[in-house]
Amino acid sequence: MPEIIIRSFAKFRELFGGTNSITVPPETTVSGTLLAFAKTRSASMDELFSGAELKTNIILMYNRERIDAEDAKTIIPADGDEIVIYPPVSGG
Amino acid sequence: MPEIIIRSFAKFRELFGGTNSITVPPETTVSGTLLAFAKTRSASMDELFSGAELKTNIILMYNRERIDAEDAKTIIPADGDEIVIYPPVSGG
Amino acid sequence: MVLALQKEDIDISALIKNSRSTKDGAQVVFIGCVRDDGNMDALEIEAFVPVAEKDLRDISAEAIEKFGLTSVDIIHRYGRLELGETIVVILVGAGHRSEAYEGSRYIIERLKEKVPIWKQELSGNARGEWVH
Amino acid sequence: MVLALQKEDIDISALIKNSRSTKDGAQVVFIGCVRDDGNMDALEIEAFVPVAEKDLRDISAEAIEKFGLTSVDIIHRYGRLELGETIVVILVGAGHRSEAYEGSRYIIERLKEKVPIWKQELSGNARGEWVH
Repeated sequence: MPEIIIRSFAKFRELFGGTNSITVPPETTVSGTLLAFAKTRSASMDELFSGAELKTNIILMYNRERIDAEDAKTIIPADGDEIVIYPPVSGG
Repeated sequence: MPEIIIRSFAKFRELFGGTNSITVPPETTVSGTLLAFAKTRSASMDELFSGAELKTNIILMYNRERIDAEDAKTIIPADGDEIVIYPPVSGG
Repeated sequence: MVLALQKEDIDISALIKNSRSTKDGAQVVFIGCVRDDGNMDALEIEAFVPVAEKDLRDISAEAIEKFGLTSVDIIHRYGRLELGETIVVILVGAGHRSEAYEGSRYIIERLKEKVPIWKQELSGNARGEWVH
Repeated sequence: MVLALQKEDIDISALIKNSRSTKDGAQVVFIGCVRDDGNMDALEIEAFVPVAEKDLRDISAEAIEKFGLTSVDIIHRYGRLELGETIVVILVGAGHRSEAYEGSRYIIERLKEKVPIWKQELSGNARGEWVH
Protein backbone atom coordinates (compact mmCIF):
# COMPACT_ATOMS: atom_id res chain seq x y z
CA MET A 1 0.00 0.00 0.00
CA PRO A 2 1.39 3.45 -0.95
CA GLU A 3 2.80 5.61 1.81
CA ILE A 4 2.14 9.31 1.18
CA ILE A 5 3.96 12.21 2.88
CA ILE A 6 1.83 15.06 4.15
CA ARG A 7 3.61 18.34 4.96
CA SER A 8 1.84 21.15 6.78
CA PHE A 9 2.75 24.80 7.33
CA ALA A 10 1.82 27.64 9.69
CA LYS A 11 -1.39 26.96 11.64
CA PHE A 12 -1.71 23.49 10.10
CA ARG A 13 1.83 22.67 11.18
CA GLU A 14 0.97 23.66 14.75
CA LEU A 15 -2.17 21.50 14.69
CA PHE A 16 -0.92 18.44 12.82
CA GLY A 17 2.87 18.56 12.97
CA GLY A 18 5.17 19.55 10.12
CA THR A 19 5.65 16.21 8.37
CA ASN A 20 3.42 13.14 8.58
CA SER A 21 3.02 10.04 6.50
CA ILE A 22 -0.04 7.92 5.95
CA THR A 23 -0.55 4.60 4.23
CA VAL A 24 -3.65 4.39 2.08
CA PRO A 25 -5.22 1.73 -0.16
CA PRO A 26 -4.07 1.74 -3.81
CA GLU A 27 -6.02 4.10 -6.10
CA THR A 28 -6.73 6.56 -3.27
CA THR A 29 -6.89 10.16 -4.54
CA VAL A 30 -5.21 13.21 -2.93
CA SER A 31 -8.56 14.15 -1.45
CA GLY A 32 -9.10 10.62 -0.16
CA THR A 33 -5.60 10.59 1.31
CA LEU A 34 -6.27 13.83 3.18
CA LEU A 35 -9.63 12.50 4.39
CA ALA A 36 -7.90 9.39 5.75
CA PHE A 37 -5.30 11.67 7.38
CA ALA A 38 -7.99 13.94 8.88
CA LYS A 39 -9.72 10.95 10.45
CA THR A 40 -6.56 10.17 12.42
CA ARG A 41 -6.86 13.47 14.32
CA SER A 42 -9.95 15.18 15.67
CA ALA A 43 -8.47 18.69 15.11
CA SER A 44 -7.71 18.09 11.46
CA MET A 45 -11.18 16.88 10.50
CA ASP A 46 -12.83 20.25 11.22
CA GLU A 47 -9.89 22.27 9.92
CA LEU A 48 -9.62 20.51 6.58
CA PHE A 49 -13.08 19.26 5.67
CA SER A 50 -16.68 20.44 5.53
CA GLY A 51 -18.40 17.06 5.48
CA ALA A 52 -16.57 15.11 2.75
CA GLU A 53 -15.41 18.26 0.88
CA LEU A 54 -12.00 19.87 1.36
CA LYS A 55 -12.39 23.42 2.63
CA THR A 56 -11.88 25.95 -0.12
CA ASN A 57 -9.38 28.11 1.78
CA ILE A 58 -6.80 25.32 2.00
CA ILE A 59 -3.90 25.54 -0.40
CA LEU A 60 -2.76 22.22 -1.81
CA MET A 61 0.42 21.11 -3.52
CA TYR A 62 1.10 17.75 -5.04
CA ASN A 63 4.80 17.06 -5.55
CA ARG A 64 5.51 20.82 -5.25
CA GLU A 65 2.94 21.91 -7.83
CA ARG A 66 -0.21 23.75 -6.77
CA ILE A 67 -3.43 21.84 -7.38
CA ASP A 68 -7.03 22.79 -6.72
CA ALA A 69 -9.79 20.89 -4.92
CA GLU A 70 -11.04 19.42 -8.22
CA ASP A 71 -7.55 18.13 -9.09
CA ALA A 72 -7.42 16.61 -5.60
CA LYS A 73 -10.38 14.38 -6.48
CA THR A 74 -8.67 12.93 -9.56
CA ILE A 75 -4.92 12.79 -8.85
CA ILE A 76 -3.79 9.49 -7.38
CA PRO A 77 -0.49 9.84 -5.55
CA ALA A 78 2.09 7.06 -5.73
CA ASP A 79 4.21 5.66 -2.94
CA GLY A 80 6.58 8.35 -1.61
CA ASP A 81 4.70 11.26 -3.19
CA GLU A 82 4.20 14.42 -1.19
CA ILE A 83 1.06 16.40 -0.46
CA VAL A 84 1.52 19.86 1.05
CA ILE A 85 -1.30 21.69 2.82
CA TYR A 86 -1.28 25.23 4.09
CA PRO A 87 -3.61 28.05 5.09
CA PRO A 88 -3.80 31.36 3.17
CA VAL A 89 -0.42 33.08 3.00
CA SER A 90 0.50 36.37 4.66
CA GLY A 91 4.01 37.40 3.69
CA GLY A 92 5.22 40.82 2.71
CA MET B 1 12.00 106.07 -9.92
CA PRO B 2 11.82 102.54 -8.44
CA GLU B 3 14.55 100.07 -9.34
CA ILE B 4 13.20 96.51 -9.61
CA ILE B 5 15.34 93.36 -9.55
CA ILE B 6 14.54 90.69 -12.13
CA ARG B 7 15.93 87.20 -11.54
CA SER B 8 15.78 84.54 -14.22
CA PHE B 9 16.36 80.78 -14.11
CA ALA B 10 17.17 77.97 -16.52
CA LYS B 11 16.59 78.90 -20.18
CA PHE B 12 15.65 82.47 -19.21
CA ARG B 13 18.89 82.80 -17.22
CA GLU B 14 20.85 81.73 -20.30
CA LEU B 15 19.00 84.25 -22.48
CA PHE B 16 18.77 87.24 -20.15
CA GLY B 17 21.38 86.63 -17.43
CA GLY B 18 20.64 85.56 -13.86
CA THR B 19 20.05 88.91 -12.19
CA ASN B 20 19.12 92.20 -13.79
CA SER B 21 17.66 95.43 -12.55
CA ILE B 22 15.48 97.89 -14.34
CA THR B 23 14.26 101.35 -13.41
CA VAL B 24 10.65 102.06 -14.26
CA PRO B 25 8.24 104.98 -13.80
CA PRO B 26 6.30 105.01 -10.51
CA GLU B 27 3.03 103.01 -10.55
CA THR B 28 4.38 100.51 -13.10
CA THR B 29 2.90 97.03 -12.57
CA VAL B 30 4.84 93.74 -12.55
CA SER B 31 3.63 93.13 -16.09
CA GLY B 32 4.66 96.64 -17.16
CA THR B 33 8.06 96.16 -15.53
CA LEU B 34 8.62 92.94 -17.46
CA LEU B 35 7.48 94.60 -20.70
CA ALA B 36 10.00 97.40 -20.14
CA PHE B 37 12.64 94.76 -19.42
CA ALA B 38 11.74 92.77 -22.54
CA LYS B 39 12.12 95.85 -24.72
CA THR B 40 15.75 96.13 -23.63
CA ARG B 41 16.58 92.80 -25.31
CA SER B 42 15.35 91.40 -28.60
CA ALA B 43 15.52 87.77 -27.31
CA SER B 44 13.37 88.47 -24.28
CA MET B 45 10.50 90.11 -26.16
CA ASP B 46 9.56 86.94 -28.04
CA GLU B 47 10.28 84.65 -25.11
CA LEU B 48 8.18 86.54 -22.58
CA PHE B 49 5.36 88.23 -24.50
CA SER B 50 2.77 87.50 -27.14
CA GLY B 51 1.98 91.06 -28.19
CA ALA B 52 1.40 92.88 -24.91
CA GLU B 53 0.40 89.75 -22.98
CA LEU B 54 2.81 87.72 -20.84
CA LYS B 55 3.09 84.19 -22.19
CA THR B 56 1.06 81.74 -20.11
CA ASN B 57 3.87 79.22 -19.62
CA ILE B 58 6.07 81.66 -17.70
CA ILE B 59 6.15 81.22 -13.95
CA LEU B 60 6.23 84.46 -11.99
CA MET B 61 7.17 85.25 -8.43
CA TYR B 62 6.88 88.59 -6.74
CA ASN B 63 9.02 88.85 -3.60
CA ARG B 64 9.28 85.04 -3.49
CA GLU B 65 5.53 84.38 -3.73
CA ARG B 66 4.04 82.89 -6.87
CA ILE B 67 1.70 85.18 -8.76
CA ASP B 68 -0.29 84.65 -11.95
CA ALA B 69 -0.54 86.77 -15.09
CA GLU B 70 -3.63 88.56 -13.73
CA ASP B 71 -1.83 89.45 -10.48
CA ALA B 72 1.03 90.77 -12.62
CA LYS B 73 -1.32 93.36 -14.10
CA THR B 74 -2.33 94.76 -10.71
CA ILE B 75 0.68 94.42 -8.38
CA ILE B 76 2.92 97.50 -8.34
CA PRO B 77 6.42 96.66 -7.14
CA ALA B 78 8.30 99.12 -4.94
CA ASP B 79 11.93 100.11 -5.14
CA GLY B 80 14.16 97.08 -4.42
CA ASP B 81 11.40 94.52 -4.92
CA GLU B 82 12.18 91.31 -6.78
CA ILE B 83 10.43 89.70 -9.72
CA VAL B 84 11.45 86.14 -10.58
CA ILE B 85 10.71 84.57 -13.95
CA TYR B 86 11.25 80.98 -14.99
CA PRO B 87 10.13 78.42 -17.54
CA PRO B 88 8.19 75.26 -16.59
CA VAL B 89 10.08 73.16 -14.04
CA SER B 90 11.52 69.69 -14.65
CA GLY B 91 12.99 68.30 -11.43
CA GLY B 92 12.67 64.78 -10.04
CA MET C 1 18.89 40.26 -9.57
CA VAL C 2 18.62 38.80 -6.06
CA LEU C 3 15.52 36.71 -5.36
CA ALA C 4 15.87 35.04 -1.99
CA LEU C 5 14.60 34.17 1.44
CA GLN C 6 17.04 34.74 4.27
CA LYS C 7 17.22 35.08 8.05
CA GLU C 8 19.79 37.89 8.02
CA ASP C 9 18.98 41.58 7.69
CA ILE C 10 19.00 43.04 4.17
CA ASP C 11 21.68 45.41 2.85
CA ILE C 12 19.44 47.78 0.93
CA SER C 13 22.14 50.16 -0.28
CA ALA C 14 24.14 47.28 -1.80
CA LEU C 15 20.99 46.17 -3.65
CA ILE C 16 20.36 49.68 -4.96
CA LYS C 17 23.97 50.07 -6.07
CA ASN C 18 24.24 46.65 -7.71
CA SER C 19 20.97 46.81 -9.61
CA ARG C 20 21.31 50.40 -10.91
CA SER C 21 22.15 50.79 -14.59
CA THR C 22 22.12 53.75 -16.96
CA LYS C 23 18.87 52.35 -18.41
CA ASP C 24 17.14 53.36 -15.16
CA GLY C 25 15.30 56.63 -14.85
CA ALA C 26 13.71 55.44 -11.62
CA GLN C 27 14.12 52.85 -8.91
CA VAL C 28 11.35 52.12 -6.42
CA VAL C 29 12.13 50.32 -3.19
CA PHE C 30 9.31 48.84 -1.13
CA ILE C 31 10.22 47.91 2.43
CA GLY C 32 7.81 46.00 4.66
CA CYS C 33 8.53 46.39 8.37
CA VAL C 34 7.29 44.94 11.66
CA ARG C 35 4.68 47.46 12.81
CA ASP C 36 3.73 47.75 16.47
CA ASP C 37 0.01 47.06 16.45
CA GLY C 38 -0.10 46.94 20.25
CA ASN C 39 -0.70 43.17 20.48
CA MET C 40 2.77 41.73 20.08
CA ASP C 41 6.42 42.37 20.54
CA ALA C 42 7.82 40.34 17.67
CA LEU C 43 6.84 38.32 14.60
CA GLU C 44 7.80 34.78 13.73
CA ILE C 45 7.94 34.34 9.98
CA GLU C 46 7.64 30.87 8.52
CA ALA C 47 8.30 30.09 4.89
CA PHE C 48 8.23 27.07 2.62
CA VAL C 49 11.58 28.18 1.24
CA PRO C 50 12.11 26.24 -2.02
CA VAL C 51 8.58 26.94 -3.24
CA ALA C 52 8.73 30.57 -2.08
CA GLU C 53 12.00 31.10 -3.99
CA LYS C 54 10.54 29.58 -7.13
CA ASP C 55 7.48 31.83 -6.74
CA LEU C 56 9.71 34.92 -6.41
CA ARG C 57 11.42 33.98 -9.68
CA ASP C 58 8.03 33.55 -11.38
CA ILE C 59 6.65 36.84 -10.03
CA SER C 60 9.82 38.69 -11.03
CA ALA C 61 9.59 37.33 -14.60
CA GLU C 62 5.90 38.30 -14.78
CA ALA C 63 6.65 41.84 -13.59
CA ILE C 64 9.54 42.32 -16.03
CA GLU C 65 7.34 41.13 -18.90
CA LYS C 66 4.30 43.18 -17.85
CA PHE C 67 6.01 46.49 -16.97
CA GLY C 68 9.27 46.39 -18.94
CA LEU C 69 11.34 46.61 -15.76
CA THR C 70 15.13 46.75 -16.09
CA SER C 71 15.72 44.83 -12.83
CA VAL C 72 13.91 43.19 -9.93
CA ASP C 73 15.29 42.19 -6.53
CA ILE C 74 13.10 40.61 -3.86
CA ILE C 75 14.45 39.53 -0.48
CA HIS C 76 12.07 38.25 2.20
CA ARG C 77 13.24 37.40 5.68
CA TYR C 78 12.06 34.57 7.92
CA GLY C 79 12.58 33.60 11.56
CA ARG C 80 12.00 35.89 14.53
CA LEU C 81 11.82 39.63 13.76
CA GLU C 82 11.52 42.36 16.38
CA LEU C 83 9.34 45.48 16.14
CA GLY C 84 10.75 47.90 13.57
CA GLU C 85 12.78 45.28 11.70
CA THR C 86 12.71 44.84 7.93
CA ILE C 87 10.55 41.95 6.71
CA VAL C 88 10.83 42.31 2.96
CA VAL C 89 12.58 44.51 0.40
CA ILE C 90 11.38 44.78 -3.20
CA LEU C 91 13.56 46.84 -5.52
CA VAL C 92 12.63 47.51 -9.13
CA GLY C 93 14.29 49.61 -11.80
CA ALA C 94 12.63 51.07 -14.90
CA GLY C 95 13.15 53.67 -17.59
CA HIS C 96 10.33 55.80 -16.18
CA ARG C 97 8.61 56.19 -12.84
CA SER C 98 5.14 54.89 -13.78
CA GLU C 99 6.44 51.44 -14.63
CA ALA C 100 8.61 51.39 -11.51
CA TYR C 101 5.71 52.24 -9.17
CA GLU C 102 3.28 49.91 -10.91
CA GLY C 103 5.77 47.05 -11.14
CA SER C 104 6.66 47.40 -7.46
CA ARG C 105 3.02 47.39 -6.42
CA TYR C 106 2.28 44.40 -8.64
CA ILE C 107 5.07 42.39 -7.02
CA ILE C 108 4.03 43.03 -3.41
CA GLU C 109 0.38 42.19 -4.20
CA ARG C 110 1.34 38.95 -5.97
CA LEU C 111 3.70 38.07 -3.14
CA LYS C 112 0.94 38.54 -0.56
CA GLU C 113 -1.56 36.43 -2.46
CA LYS C 114 0.66 33.61 -3.60
CA VAL C 115 4.00 33.01 -1.89
CA PRO C 116 4.02 30.48 0.97
CA ILE C 117 5.14 32.73 3.80
CA TRP C 118 3.22 33.23 7.05
CA LYS C 119 3.42 35.58 10.02
CA GLN C 120 2.65 34.72 13.61
CA GLU C 121 2.50 37.32 16.37
CA LEU C 122 4.70 36.68 19.41
CA SER C 123 4.07 38.23 22.79
CA GLY C 124 6.77 37.48 25.34
CA ASN C 125 7.19 33.72 25.07
CA ALA C 126 3.61 33.16 23.94
CA ARG C 127 2.71 32.40 20.35
CA GLY C 128 -0.29 34.37 19.22
CA GLU C 129 -2.43 34.75 16.16
CA TRP C 130 -1.45 33.94 12.61
CA VAL C 131 -1.75 37.25 10.83
CA HIS C 132 -3.79 37.56 7.64
CA MET D 1 12.55 64.44 8.30
CA VAL D 2 15.16 65.73 5.87
CA LEU D 3 13.87 68.13 3.18
CA ALA D 4 16.80 69.55 1.30
CA LEU D 5 18.65 70.38 -1.88
CA GLN D 6 22.30 69.39 -1.97
CA LYS D 7 25.19 68.83 -4.36
CA GLU D 8 26.53 65.75 -2.56
CA ASP D 9 25.32 62.20 -3.15
CA ILE D 10 22.53 60.94 -0.88
CA ASP D 11 23.04 58.34 1.87
CA ILE D 12 19.86 56.36 1.34
CA SER D 13 20.46 53.75 4.03
CA ALA D 14 20.96 56.44 6.68
CA LEU D 15 17.66 58.02 5.63
CA ILE D 16 15.85 54.68 5.85
CA LYS D 17 17.33 53.92 9.25
CA ASN D 18 16.70 57.38 10.72
CA SER D 19 13.13 57.70 9.54
CA ARG D 20 11.96 54.18 10.46
CA SER D 21 9.72 53.88 13.51
CA THR D 22 7.58 51.07 14.92
CA LYS D 23 4.53 52.89 13.54
CA ASP D 24 5.70 51.95 10.03
CA GLY D 25 4.35 48.90 8.28
CA ALA D 26 5.84 50.10 5.01
CA GLN D 27 8.44 52.47 3.64
CA VAL D 28 8.56 53.38 -0.03
CA VAL D 29 11.70 54.91 -1.51
CA PHE D 30 11.55 56.59 -4.90
CA ILE D 31 14.91 57.22 -6.55
CA GLY D 32 15.21 59.30 -9.70
CA CYS D 33 18.42 58.61 -11.66
CA VAL D 34 20.22 60.04 -14.69
CA ARG D 35 19.08 57.78 -17.53
CA ASP D 36 21.13 57.42 -20.68
CA ASP D 37 18.76 58.55 -23.41
CA GLY D 38 21.54 58.49 -26.01
CA ASN D 39 21.75 62.29 -26.42
CA MET D 40 23.90 63.33 -23.50
CA ASP D 41 26.57 62.23 -21.09
CA ALA D 42 25.59 64.25 -18.04
CA LEU D 43 22.88 66.50 -16.63
CA GLU D 44 23.28 69.94 -15.15
CA ILE D 45 20.61 70.56 -12.53
CA GLU D 46 19.75 74.10 -11.60
CA ALA D 47 17.56 74.99 -8.63
CA PHE D 48 16.17 78.11 -7.02
CA VAL D 49 17.22 76.69 -3.67
CA PRO D 50 15.37 78.73 -1.00
CA VAL D 51 12.06 78.50 -2.87
CA ALA D 52 12.59 74.82 -3.71
CA GLU D 53 13.26 74.01 -0.05
CA LYS D 54 10.13 75.85 1.04
CA ASP D 55 8.15 73.96 -1.62
CA LEU D 56 9.49 70.64 -0.34
CA ARG D 57 8.29 71.53 3.15
CA ASP D 58 4.85 72.43 1.78
CA ILE D 59 4.57 69.28 -0.33
CA SER D 60 5.69 67.13 2.60
CA ALA D 61 3.03 68.68 4.87
CA GLU D 62 0.36 68.16 2.19
CA ALA D 63 1.33 64.50 1.77
CA ILE D 64 1.35 63.82 5.52
CA GLU D 65 -2.09 65.40 5.84
CA LYS D 66 -3.54 63.67 2.79
CA PHE D 67 -2.15 60.13 3.29
CA GLY D 68 -1.45 59.96 7.04
CA LEU D 69 2.24 59.32 6.45
CA THR D 70 4.47 58.78 9.49
CA SER D 71 7.49 60.43 7.86
CA VAL D 72 8.67 62.13 4.68
CA ASP D 73 12.22 62.77 3.50
CA ILE D 74 12.97 64.45 0.18
CA ILE D 75 16.49 65.20 -1.00
CA HIS D 76 17.08 66.61 -4.47
CA ARG D 77 20.55 67.12 -5.87
CA TYR D 78 21.76 69.96 -8.09
CA GLY D 79 24.92 70.67 -10.06
CA ARG D 80 26.49 68.30 -12.60
CA LEU D 81 25.36 64.66 -12.42
CA GLU D 82 26.81 61.85 -14.54
CA LEU D 83 24.83 59.02 -16.18
CA GLY D 84 23.58 56.60 -13.54
CA GLU D 85 23.81 59.06 -10.66
CA THR D 86 21.02 59.69 -8.17
CA ILE D 87 19.00 62.87 -8.81
CA VAL D 88 16.35 62.68 -6.11
CA VAL D 89 15.34 60.44 -3.23
CA ILE D 90 11.85 60.50 -1.75
CA LEU D 91 11.29 58.31 1.30
CA VAL D 92 7.91 57.95 2.96
CA GLY D 93 6.77 55.81 5.87
CA ALA D 94 3.19 54.72 6.62
CA GLY D 95 1.22 52.23 8.65
CA HIS D 96 0.18 50.38 5.51
CA ARG D 97 1.50 50.01 1.98
CA SER D 98 -1.32 51.75 0.10
CA GLU D 99 -0.70 55.07 1.82
CA ALA D 100 3.05 54.69 1.35
CA TYR D 101 2.80 54.07 -2.41
CA GLU D 102 0.18 56.75 -2.95
CA GLY D 103 1.97 59.31 -0.78
CA SER D 104 5.26 58.68 -2.58
CA ARG D 105 3.66 59.06 -6.00
CA TYR D 106 1.86 62.21 -4.92
CA ILE D 107 5.13 63.79 -3.78
CA ILE D 108 7.07 63.10 -7.00
CA GLU D 109 4.18 64.38 -9.15
CA ARG D 110 3.88 67.59 -7.10
CA LEU D 111 7.63 68.05 -7.17
CA LYS D 112 7.68 67.77 -10.95
CA GLU D 113 4.88 70.25 -11.46
CA LYS D 114 5.82 72.85 -8.89
CA VAL D 115 9.35 72.96 -7.49
CA PRO D 116 11.80 75.33 -9.26
CA ILE D 117 14.37 72.80 -10.43
CA TRP D 118 15.49 72.38 -14.05
CA LYS D 119 17.54 69.86 -15.98
CA GLN D 120 19.81 70.62 -18.90
CA GLU D 121 21.47 67.94 -20.99
CA LEU D 122 25.25 68.13 -21.33
CA SER D 123 27.19 66.50 -24.14
CA GLY D 124 30.93 66.81 -23.76
CA ASN D 125 31.46 70.50 -23.07
CA ALA D 126 28.32 71.52 -24.95
CA ARG D 127 25.17 72.59 -23.21
CA GLY D 128 22.12 71.05 -24.80
CA GLU D 129 18.38 71.05 -24.38
CA TRP D 130 16.47 71.95 -21.26
CA VAL D 131 14.58 68.78 -20.45
CA HIS D 132 10.81 68.85 -19.87
